[in-house]
Amino acid sequence: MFDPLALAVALPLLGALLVTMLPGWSRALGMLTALATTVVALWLTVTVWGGASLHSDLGGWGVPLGIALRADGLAAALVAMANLVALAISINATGYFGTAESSRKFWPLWLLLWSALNGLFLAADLFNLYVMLELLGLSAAALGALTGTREAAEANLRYLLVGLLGSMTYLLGVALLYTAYGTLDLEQVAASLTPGPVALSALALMVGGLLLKAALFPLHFWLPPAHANAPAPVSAALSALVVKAAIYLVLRLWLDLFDGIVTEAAGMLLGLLGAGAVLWGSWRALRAERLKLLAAYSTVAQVGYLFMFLPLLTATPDGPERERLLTALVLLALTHGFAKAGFFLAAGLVQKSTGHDRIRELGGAAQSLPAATFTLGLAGVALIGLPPSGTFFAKWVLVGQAIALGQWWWALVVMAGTLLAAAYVFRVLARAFNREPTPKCFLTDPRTEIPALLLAALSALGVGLAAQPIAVLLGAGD
Amino acid sequence: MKASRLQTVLIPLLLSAIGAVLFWAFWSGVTGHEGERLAALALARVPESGASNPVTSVLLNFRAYDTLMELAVLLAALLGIWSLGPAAAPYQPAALLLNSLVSWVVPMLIIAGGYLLWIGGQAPGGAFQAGALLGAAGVTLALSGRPNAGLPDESWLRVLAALGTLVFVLIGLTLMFLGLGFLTYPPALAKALILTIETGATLSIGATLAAAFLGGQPRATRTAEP
Amino acid sequence: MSHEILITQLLYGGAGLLFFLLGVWSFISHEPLWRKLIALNIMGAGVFHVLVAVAYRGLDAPPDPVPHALVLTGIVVAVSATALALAFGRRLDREDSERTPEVQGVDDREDGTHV
Amino acid sequence: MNLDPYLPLAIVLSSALPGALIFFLGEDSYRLRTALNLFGALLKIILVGWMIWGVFHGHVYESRLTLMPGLELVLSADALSVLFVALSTVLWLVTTIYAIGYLEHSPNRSRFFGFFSLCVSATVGIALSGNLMTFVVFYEILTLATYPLVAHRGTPDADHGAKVYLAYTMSGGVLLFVGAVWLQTLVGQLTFTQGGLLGAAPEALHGQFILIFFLLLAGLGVKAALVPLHGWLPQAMVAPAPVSALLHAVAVVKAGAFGIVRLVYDVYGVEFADDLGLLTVLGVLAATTIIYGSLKALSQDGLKKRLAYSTVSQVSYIALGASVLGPIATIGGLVHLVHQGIMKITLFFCAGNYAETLGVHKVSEMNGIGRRMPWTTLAFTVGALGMIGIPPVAGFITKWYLGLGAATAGAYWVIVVLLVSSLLNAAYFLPILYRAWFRPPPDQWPEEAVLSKRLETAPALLWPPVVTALLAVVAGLLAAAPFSPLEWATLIAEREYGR
Amino acid sequence: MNPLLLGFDILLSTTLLGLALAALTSREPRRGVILFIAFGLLLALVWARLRAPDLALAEAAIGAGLAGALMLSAARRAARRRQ
Repeated sequence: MFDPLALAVALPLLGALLVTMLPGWSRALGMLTALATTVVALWLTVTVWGGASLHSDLGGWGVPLGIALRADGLAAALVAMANLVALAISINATGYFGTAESSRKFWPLWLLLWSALNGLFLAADLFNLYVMLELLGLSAAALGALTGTREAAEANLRYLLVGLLGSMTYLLGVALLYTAYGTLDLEQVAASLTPGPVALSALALMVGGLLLKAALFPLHFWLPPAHANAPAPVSAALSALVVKAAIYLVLRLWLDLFDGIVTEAAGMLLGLLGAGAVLWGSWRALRAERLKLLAAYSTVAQVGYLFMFLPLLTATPDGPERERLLTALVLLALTHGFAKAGFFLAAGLVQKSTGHDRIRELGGAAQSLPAATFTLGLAGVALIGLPPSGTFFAKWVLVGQAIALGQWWWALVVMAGTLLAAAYVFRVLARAFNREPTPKCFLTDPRTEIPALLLAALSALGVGLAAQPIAVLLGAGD
Repeated sequence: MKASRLQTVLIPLLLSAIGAVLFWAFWSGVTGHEGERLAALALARVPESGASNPVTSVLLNFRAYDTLMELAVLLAALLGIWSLGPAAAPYQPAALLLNSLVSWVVPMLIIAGGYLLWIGGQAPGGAFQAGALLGAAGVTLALSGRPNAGLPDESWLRVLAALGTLVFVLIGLTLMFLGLGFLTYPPALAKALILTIETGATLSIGATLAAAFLGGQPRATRTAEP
Repeated sequence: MSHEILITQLLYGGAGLLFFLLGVWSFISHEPLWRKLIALNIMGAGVFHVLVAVAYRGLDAPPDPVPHALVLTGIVVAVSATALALAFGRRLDREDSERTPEVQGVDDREDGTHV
Repeated sequence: MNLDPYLPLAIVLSSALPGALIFFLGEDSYRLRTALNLFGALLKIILVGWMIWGVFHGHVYESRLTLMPGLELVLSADALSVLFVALSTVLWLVTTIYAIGYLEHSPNRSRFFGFFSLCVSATVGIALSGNLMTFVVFYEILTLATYPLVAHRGTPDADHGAKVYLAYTMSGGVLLFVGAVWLQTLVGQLTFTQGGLLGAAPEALHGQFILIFFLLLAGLGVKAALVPLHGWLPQAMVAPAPVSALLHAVAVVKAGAFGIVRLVYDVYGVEFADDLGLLTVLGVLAATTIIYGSLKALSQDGLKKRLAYSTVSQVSYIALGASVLGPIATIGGLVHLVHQGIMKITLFFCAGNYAETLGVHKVSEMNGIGRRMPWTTLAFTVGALGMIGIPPVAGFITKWYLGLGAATAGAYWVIVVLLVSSLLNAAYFLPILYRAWFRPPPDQWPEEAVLSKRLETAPALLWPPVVTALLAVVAGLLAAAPFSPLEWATLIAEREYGR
Repeated sequence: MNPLLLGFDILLSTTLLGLALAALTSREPRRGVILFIAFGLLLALVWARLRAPDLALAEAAIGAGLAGALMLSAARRAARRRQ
């Protein structure tokens, strides 16, 4: 009767339509949609956690003629994270977009983006994924430009174009697969895929196109300006969710579709690019002069860690080690999602109250906004990878498996990345400790601060310690 | 300079190599595939779909979900365009001769659009083509100097742009609540539902394309539109 | 599969691949927005062309409707993206003309004067 | 219902949760903040008392959280952890009272006390860690919780000191992390085991074990301020006095030293470590640190700096004890964990009192200070004499056992180190005592404040050093009594050597 | 295989390719866009030949027509700015 898979996509879409038609009610309708969607998403996750991986044939035709939606553990984990983060961003946005005008622009696009995210995580059809990618890309670029500055428009135009290049490339891969295998369903293609020129080309095209969207070094050039110039709630969504969606898709293709096609050399290539991303992104974050630019480069770096798992996953045979590695990967992705969203929301608060986000001049701001500073600190813990954040345990597994496989160089990258991350996070936090007048109270604007704080707290204290249930969830889909 | 010269040589070389691999892959994909792909399956089930044009069957029934999301993409583009600023100033009113031409062309386009929508169930045509013609009618009006391309003012335009998708998603959800599944049409109603959805979609597509052509948020109308 | 179909598929599919590659080349090598957009659209046309070629099953047999539906969807998505990108371009042009007085008059607001 | 599995967790949370609440308090809620602080500290003492009683009666306390196969967070109580937990719990109560007196009128109090509580929670977590991963987790949390305390003043100096502190500890943390992970890939699990968990490892791995030992030692040595990793400690002196007290006596430095003890006894096993030749290296490092720290202390005029270098030197007695094979030296090292804590905290409290009451920061300003502040100076004298090793103060016990252990093991060079260091201790402490008691006081103190009408300084500042000085004497006098630090150290040593 | 048809196919493809190249290499905006529209229209023709009349209609109306009209107005701005 109720199909949580379809609802997770259809509800935000419905909300977007209503908000488009009734712009005067956008805030109320938007929040209502946000709440309902999150409830559905969590319900979906809990169902999968209970051991049932979900499947739904839209239109009732069944694959390969119709389109299916599917939720295994991996999808459910990301759906849960994405929807919680999106809910927090929504609450924050009710405060951030104060005026009616920008609020009207924000809500319909934001709900469309949300719909695309859920659709992407749950999709089981290769072409449907293309449509979702485009919906995601278009709405994200439009949202990113809402600041109205020239920099934002320029950066997001570039983001849009790069995204289009990526999705076109992806689509050619899909066309090749359809040519050779006559179906668009992910599982069906996976079942019949054999090594050969088609598989190879499709792998290169699809993963290559997605890497552009995932901003893997050196294809990250578009990300920092786009994420740094967007309004803070949008930056949070872009860094925490939109990039994650592309990475999720790479992972999905890597593990499910091209399992057996991918070689260790291919994994090594992506791992090395990931390592490059960690070092370069962290270095640029350290040199960044603005808080949001720092956060954006930090995203480049964190994306790198996720890709460093690929060579290890490819080299590890099925078994408990591989499952552990996968759990760690998801743990890292979730932690980063929460942390980066919290970080950007807090950065937005700082920017709003001081009128700028230049790190050098943050001294007073950090002191007068204790909640925002605290949020930056907690999220920073997760970004550095200090315990008990999920990042710490994920890195533990990553380094452990790297050493066990004799690929010790990844450990060196993790070490360097951790130290650089500590340097760039504490460069900001150090500004908090000066002799400014003491704040009288912890919260100054609860509606915008509490969501950010909760996200950051979840990243630093929650996700890591919940590794066990997450592992159960991931195992549930198999 | 040196780098760019290197690029002008390297990029085509690289792309040629990629092209060779792609062609090889395409070759082996085409020759290696013995079956029918989805053609036979899809064609066999067209009669159950509520439309006799196979493409319409796929678009609005088998893969209706894709089409729904595609309408969402169109809407996202329009909203994005609106968020980037106001529409361009209207074109100068056209000369008298041209104007009378416009008053012929526009109704023709609208009628043709209606025909394509109607015929789409059986023959080539359908919501997108029909919507495109409506959009073209709007573009013609815009080019002849109508400030809002014959579109209603913003609040109604919003309704119009979202309407098709709204009808689509509401039908999908209703069917789900009825226990049939999201976008699962009962065979008896399929034809009517598809036509309803297509009608809404045509209007929305036409309005959206015309509004997109204006390139920004509609300005307050100065004169009443015909 | 008949010879004729195979050759047609390969011919047109190959042409599609070429469009795609030319589009990529042009996208990478040229800076102006309109050139990038033409490049993207030709890339897209290339992919669609491949799909249409694959759907072809001879002059006597009905073609595969599924790729056709995909292409139709793709066309609409492509035009949406193009329209959005052009709106971005217009926005940037407007900022430029507001900033540098000597190019004032190329503001899109005066588009109509030429018609 | 059996509450035993929750006790270690409860001990950690008894300060962490009040600490987390304190962050959200307004600056002006003085009473509530003080109440939370004291409530946490007293609750922790009660819980620890309960645990000591239980451990003595053979109860096993273990809180366990499985994250993934092979990744488990374990808090458990063995004799060694109880020793450290008891020390930090008692000293935390005293320090909290002192800090309330010291800081309640300066800005950002909620932030300070929040991190203060987290700091001791992390320390207790380190003490109770049942495996190396848990240890690393709390070790890193400790880094994180102490950074804001060092930076608290917000002056450029504090900023710089905190940065140096962070650079050292983060680098050390990363090495520790990699060492621990590497070790886990070799042996599978990292549970602290009496007698060591590597004993049965194949010969082929010995090379890697040696490398890992140095990685881990580097990570631990940073906090334990082993030369040449001690550079942060004198810089961190910019922190407020209660923080210095905490860093030097209870938390950071002690955590490093405790980690070295864990590493030698419960990870490698003291005999296995000796087989690999690691004890000698550790001993040489410790001895170098002892002499170097004392020499540097000689030339410092700043009182806190002198105390800081004294810490560098004194903490390495613990490592020195661990590096000499044989139970008696072990006892000496372990008991110094407690003794150094009590004595050094006394000294820092006194230094804080001088600064806060009279504005005296330098040794050269301390002429006649004993007449102005007799109780504080008496406490200081007890601490200083203890450091030198004069009976009946606790420091004597340490040096006695260390010397005896070295003689038993035939490591006579250790005795030479002890003698030289004691002479140096005397050389940098006795002049202070002489000035304080026998030189005439100046006409005017640098910055005198009237903090109390009847007492020489505010009561919350005066009682803590007096109490800890008393403890130092009692620990020395009643060393043979049951439950004394010495008895407990003996118990641990017996278990480690399997007797 | 009908050689006449094959010849026709080759001719169509070559023309398409030529148009695509011309559109992509054109430096002058308006010329480039008009070439692109021509490309789109011819593409529609080819798709009609490949028995895809729906797509031919859509490509002519949307791909060539509307996208062309959109780009034409952008090209006009670009052209004017270059003067």
